[in-house]
Amino acid sequence: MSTLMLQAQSVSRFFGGLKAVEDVSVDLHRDELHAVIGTNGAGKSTLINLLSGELPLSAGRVSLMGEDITHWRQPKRARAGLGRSYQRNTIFTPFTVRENCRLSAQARWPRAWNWWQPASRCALSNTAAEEALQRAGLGDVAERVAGTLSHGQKRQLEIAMCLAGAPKVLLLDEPLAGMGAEETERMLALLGELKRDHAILLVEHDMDAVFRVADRITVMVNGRVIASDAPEAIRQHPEVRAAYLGDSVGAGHGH
Amino acid sequence: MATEHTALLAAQDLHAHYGQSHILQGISFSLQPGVALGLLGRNGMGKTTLIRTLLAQVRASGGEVWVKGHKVTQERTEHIVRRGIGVVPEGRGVFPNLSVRENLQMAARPGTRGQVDWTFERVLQTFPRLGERLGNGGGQLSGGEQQMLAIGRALMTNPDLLILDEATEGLAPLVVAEIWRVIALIRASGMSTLVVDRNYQKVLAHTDRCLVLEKGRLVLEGASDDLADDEAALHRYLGV
Amino acid sequence: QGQKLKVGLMLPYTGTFAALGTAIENGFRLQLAEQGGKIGGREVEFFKVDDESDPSKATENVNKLIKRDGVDVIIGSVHSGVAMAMAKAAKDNNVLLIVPNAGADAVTGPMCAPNIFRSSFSNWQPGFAMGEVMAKKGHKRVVTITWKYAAGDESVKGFKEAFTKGGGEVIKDLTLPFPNVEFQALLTEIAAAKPDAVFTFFAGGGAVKFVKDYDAAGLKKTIPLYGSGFLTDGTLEAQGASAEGLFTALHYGDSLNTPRDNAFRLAYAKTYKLQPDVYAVQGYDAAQILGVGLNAVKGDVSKKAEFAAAVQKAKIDSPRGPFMLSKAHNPVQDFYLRQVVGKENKVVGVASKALTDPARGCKM
Amino acid sequence: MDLATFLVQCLNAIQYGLLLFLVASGLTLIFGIMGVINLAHGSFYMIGAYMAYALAPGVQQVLGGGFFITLLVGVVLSVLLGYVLEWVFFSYLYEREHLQQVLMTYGLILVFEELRSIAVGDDVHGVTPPEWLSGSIALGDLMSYPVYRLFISAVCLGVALAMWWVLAKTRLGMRIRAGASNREMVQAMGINIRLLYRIVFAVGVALAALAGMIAAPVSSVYPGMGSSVLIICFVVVVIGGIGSIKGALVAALLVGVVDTFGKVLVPSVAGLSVYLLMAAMLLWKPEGLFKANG
Amino acid sequence: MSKLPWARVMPVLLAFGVLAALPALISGFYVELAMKVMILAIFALSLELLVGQTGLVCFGHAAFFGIGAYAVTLLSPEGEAGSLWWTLPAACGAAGVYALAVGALSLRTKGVYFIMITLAFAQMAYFVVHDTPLGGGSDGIYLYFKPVAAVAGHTLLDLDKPTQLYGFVWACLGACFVASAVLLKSRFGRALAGIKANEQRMRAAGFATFGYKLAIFVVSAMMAGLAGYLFALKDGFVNPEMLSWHQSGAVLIMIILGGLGHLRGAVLGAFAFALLQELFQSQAVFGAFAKHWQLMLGLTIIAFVALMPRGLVGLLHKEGAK
Ligand SMILES: Nc1ncnc2c1ncn2[C@@H]1O[C@H](COP(=O)(O)OP(=O)(O)OP(=O)(O)O)[C@@H](O)[C@H]1O
Ligand SMILES: Nc1ncnc2c1ncn2[C@@H]1O[C@H](COP(=O)(O)OP(=O)(O)OP(=O)(O)O)[C@@H](O)[C@H]1O
Ligand SMILES: [Mg+2]
Ligand SMILES: [Mg+2]
Repeated sequence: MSTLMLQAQSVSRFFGGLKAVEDVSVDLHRDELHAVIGTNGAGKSTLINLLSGELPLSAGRVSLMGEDITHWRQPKRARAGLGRSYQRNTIFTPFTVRENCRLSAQARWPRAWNWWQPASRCALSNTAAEEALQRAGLGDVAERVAGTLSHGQKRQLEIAMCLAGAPKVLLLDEPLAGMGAEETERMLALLGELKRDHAILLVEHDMDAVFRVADRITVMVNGRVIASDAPEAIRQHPEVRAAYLGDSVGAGHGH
Repeated sequence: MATEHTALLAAQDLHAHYGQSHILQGISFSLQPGVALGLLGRNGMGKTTLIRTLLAQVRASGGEVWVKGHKVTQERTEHIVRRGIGVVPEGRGVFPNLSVRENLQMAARPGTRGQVDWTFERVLQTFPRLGERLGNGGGQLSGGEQQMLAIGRALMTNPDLLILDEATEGLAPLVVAEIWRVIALIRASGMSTLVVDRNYQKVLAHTDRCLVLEKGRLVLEGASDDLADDEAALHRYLGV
Repeated sequence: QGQKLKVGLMLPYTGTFAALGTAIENGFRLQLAEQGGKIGGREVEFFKVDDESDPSKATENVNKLIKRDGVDVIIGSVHSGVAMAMAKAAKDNNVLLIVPNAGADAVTGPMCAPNIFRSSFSNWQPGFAMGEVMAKKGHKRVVTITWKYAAGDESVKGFKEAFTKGGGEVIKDLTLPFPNVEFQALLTEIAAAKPDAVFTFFAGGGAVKFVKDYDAAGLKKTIPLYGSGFLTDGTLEAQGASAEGLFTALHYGDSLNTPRDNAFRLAYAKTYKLQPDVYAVQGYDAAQILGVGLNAVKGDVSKKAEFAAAVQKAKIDSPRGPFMLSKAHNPVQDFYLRQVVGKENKVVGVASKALTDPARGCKM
Repeated sequence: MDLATFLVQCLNAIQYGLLLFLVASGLTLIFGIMGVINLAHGSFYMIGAYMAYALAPGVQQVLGGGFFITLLVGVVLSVLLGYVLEWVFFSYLYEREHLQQVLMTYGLILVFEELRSIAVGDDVHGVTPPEWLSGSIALGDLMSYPVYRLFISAVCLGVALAMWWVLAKTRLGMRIRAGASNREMVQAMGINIRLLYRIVFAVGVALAALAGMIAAPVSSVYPGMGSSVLIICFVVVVIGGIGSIKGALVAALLVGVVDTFGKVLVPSVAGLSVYLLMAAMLLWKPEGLFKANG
Repeated sequence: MSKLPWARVMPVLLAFGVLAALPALISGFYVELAMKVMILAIFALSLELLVGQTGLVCFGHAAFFGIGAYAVTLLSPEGEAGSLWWTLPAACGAAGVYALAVGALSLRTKGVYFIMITLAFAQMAYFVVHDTPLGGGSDGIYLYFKPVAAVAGHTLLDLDKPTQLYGFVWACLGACFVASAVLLKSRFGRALAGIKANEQRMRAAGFATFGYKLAIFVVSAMMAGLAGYLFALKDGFVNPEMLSWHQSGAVLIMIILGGLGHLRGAVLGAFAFALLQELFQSQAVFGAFAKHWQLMLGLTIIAFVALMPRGLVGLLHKEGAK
């Protein structure tokens, strides 16, 4: 039985009159990759913002490993093991790739406020950074300044930074967007690997990829969940096909 | 070269640098009117850079660019674009502080031949989702909505050539299908397109010819249909 | 004494007070020229520093003159805050200082020293003189209005002292933050309070605007306006008809019509192609004070005590009329009542005769 | 305070607020759209005021004179000045860090102030308003109100309306605002952003100079007048929300009210009142009253 | 420290060495000038920590400078010298406490709004000392006796003595510089750099950025308070103008001129700005034209901007440009 890591119960978020997320519940278990798919503007990114604490909830409750974290601020949630990536890059463009990861790792380790010891001598964050770089396949460009990477490489870095913080729960917002075929393969392999000891929420529009790795899929349309089930059931779900998948993802169209 | 005079867009031995790094290393190609051209390559091979150099957003460090028989190497972006090019850039470039309506209206312009095929209404017809959010700021749109807006905005300039750099990134499958449909439509209407997309199959299916970039060089050029069958080349250059 | 006398001029040459700085220097140089270019038998060499009217740079600026250039005497400045810093430095370094304008009471009050002199006035003085005049005119209920800063406060304090002694009452003290020039709200307050008269202290651009606004609001016709003399000095051209008829008190005016003043004005106009003003007179007299003192010590500036004694005994033959220095080294002088006629501050009488600053806090 | 006084004070507040708006509008335009923190804005105001004074005799001689002709000449000159300044000093600074522009505008302040001193001296001057505007209207038995001040208010309202219309309603305005967020993208839409920016800058300068010229008859003309108006303009712009014309108008009126009643009701801390207002507003709305949207 | 980049450290050490030797080499006035510039350098350094390193552009830094200066003036006893041991912490503390309040409120805002709200709070401090009797009013107040540092009745340091004051200022500058350099290399310092580059990401990575920003804001204010303290000692006179926005602007100009993002830039900028002004105002060099020093300074600044996009530090290491 996999452990329940993150649980969102009936969370909602309104922007003025717009109900971006309405009464959505999701459970994230370790060793389970939970994909959230849905139309553009369905509220997937907003959901991630709510879970990660970037936006306050309008209603509902979020708990992490049984603890109620609804009123925790984002940094505290992050330190407790909630890592996220962004749909739009949020890398530190002036720093090197390695420094990007090192900094992401730093907050989690003790004495983050230390002001006299050189940061470069913080062994813990150095190893964490190195590992994240290797996993994301950025070993070759570790010394490049992040701002000079190509779009796809920046996307990889975005993931690497998320990993560097050694999170227990990963909230990934379209990690495959902008990646080439080769990198997509690598990322899927990585996800499969990470799944074993992480709870992962994956927001993604690449259906081939989603159906390959997801254990469970939740479908959102206009802020609401219209279906949440195993991949095969979702693939056949008439409402989902009508609202989101269309005919493009034929049943069983794999690779 | 004769092609330069008849071509809609052509490059001659184009080079570009970012600081010390030599990104484009001598690229030559031409795009004839009515042709749909695909541009393929792994991440970081210089596709975006090539587009940006053609549009003078990156200064070419060597070589020439021609648009409709005019040498535009020394011209500024806005002048090149006004010769009939519409751009959907990587990262969308939606104006966050303008409403959806304004994003579209600010771009409106008749084409170089005076044609006004794409109007505000037609764009909304093509992307009904935008119609529902006309009053919203561009910055408040979801990623997919922004992508539609960027395409719609480029169409509002009634270009002869539409450049799409990763236009389907982050879009729902239905919308992606819709966009490929629109691209097909555009292609059918005789407008030229230059398409960059990570989904090489779609690119190959929706273009007449394709260029493959590797480390800033053109390594392959040919009819899309041929390339689609050339598994060895695809594996070699795209890793599939 | 073959060496040249080093005179440091620390005046504002840029900013709001730039015109005043120039007038003071002109006056000083004119008097110097009249003495044949020599003071106390010594040739003069000038060192100039622009004080920018910035007190936070004042100590350093005055040290340029004292420590870098090693001047024998300093003339300056216009801004009171700057003058305060200068007084401190002069006292610490025992250098002669003659203040040709700044009216801060403290300079010849708590800060007074044997080597510090003033050729102008203390803020208290013109206010006090005007208080006497207005009380005598029979005004009973008066409103005062000024900027909320030291010069304004001190001037109004002087005014109140004399005015209440003369039986009047100040019903309202209006202030606005320095250098705010949006007077309209306070003019409305004045109109609503309906006093017998208004006493004011403003200078420079603020004075111009105040006088014009006061007139434009229609108050000039109903509530007479009186001011410390700076209200209408150097500003008449800009104030135009709005200033016509205003009464102010100052130690100088335009048509004194004494032979001494006429000679001065003629010489000044000839030299600089300009009409002199009170600032020029103050600069001129600073040179006279220096001359009197230095002649007495034969040009030896180190004899501070003799210098001071001689100056205190002397009667300075100023264009404004002869004056002496008080024990605290502030002029004991007549304050004229002046009325604006055309482009002139016409002297119409004496507001207060031989007025002495009380020099509160001076232990000398 | 009785009702009549109160009403007159309100009138004062509005009138002051409108004048502030006129000065601040150019700043918010340059600031919000081009991202240039223009410290020299006060100098343009000062230049305007000095033009109203110094141009008058020349205009009188050549064109037969008149306040409005002078105004027109002044506006034309300041547009030219702005155009050239943008061209020579700012056009190549956009890619740089914003603070570099601050340094540049600081240098310009020093230069303008000194050039002014060399050209027209350091004296205080007055400017006479045109004959037909120099009367005044009685406000009860309290006091009278100069017609010219009402004229200023009308001009300010007119400018506010015109600017709002251009920015919010015309395609030119949309393009200008688009440039504020993404310069390169505007270029890629085929729009000559350099020219657009140059015009925006020139208009911003002209607005400041116009404010100076219009205000000259009531404020008089004196050295340092620019720097005293600068900070209060920034206050207005920031309270209103950077780049927002509507915001600038509302904020200017607010500042007018707070300043006016601050002076009357709590004179001892009147200097603080406007800044208290700004601090309070920003704590309440950290991005100003209106986000830049015209 | 494992390995210092000697090529960069040497010039700094050399400069400090020259400054230490200065009193023996040149006349009194120039020593005093050097002292003033060193104080300004401390002031600039404190602002650099905020602006250049954390990306928080503070336009009210003069308030902290002024508070430090007023604190020592008001706290010193009337008729005798105060003690360095408590006046100095008190002055820095006063600046720090005000910064804590200002920071807690203003750090919620961003960008230009932050610039302006810091200005607002600085203006409030300005008007408090300018308009109320508390601070002696617009003409300023004097500090008659400068503090001494004594241990068990034995005077270690008498700041009334110019050479001792000079030495003390020198030591303060050195200490501030080294402390800042160490701080920036540390984890805390890197976190600040991260906040400058992308605050959103820092929060997502688990940094409570508000706390970091507030901490550096207070530290910076205390350093500015130290500069103000020293300035008051140098002149023995404080004035509201020390808190005015002109002062805040001037120090901002210094660090931009020097080159943002480098501690050396702040020091260089302070020296360049003060010395250029000195030069242009000097009659000995420019004669009557010195009257137009503003024009020359303005044109020089414009030329600097045009020719040196990275400030004065850009000149120093052009070769190693990255
Ligand atoms: N800050 C905001 N203010 C107002 N509306 C917002 C804001 N953020 C998001 N929205 C709206 O909320 C809805 C949900 O947006 P969200 O970004 O969560 O969509 P999404 O599911 O991630 O879409 P996509 O797949 O295109 O990224 C959208 O309609 C969007 O316009
Ligand atoms: N601003 C920049 N400065 C320096 N190098 C850059 C910059 N932008 C891109 N590069 C480099 O130029 C190369 C080509 O980048 P480009 O963005 O053109 O690739 P691409 O083919 O579009 O890749 P992707 O599919 O990831 O978008 C990459 O190696 C990238 O690291
Ligand atoms: Mg999204
Ligand atoms: Mg690309």
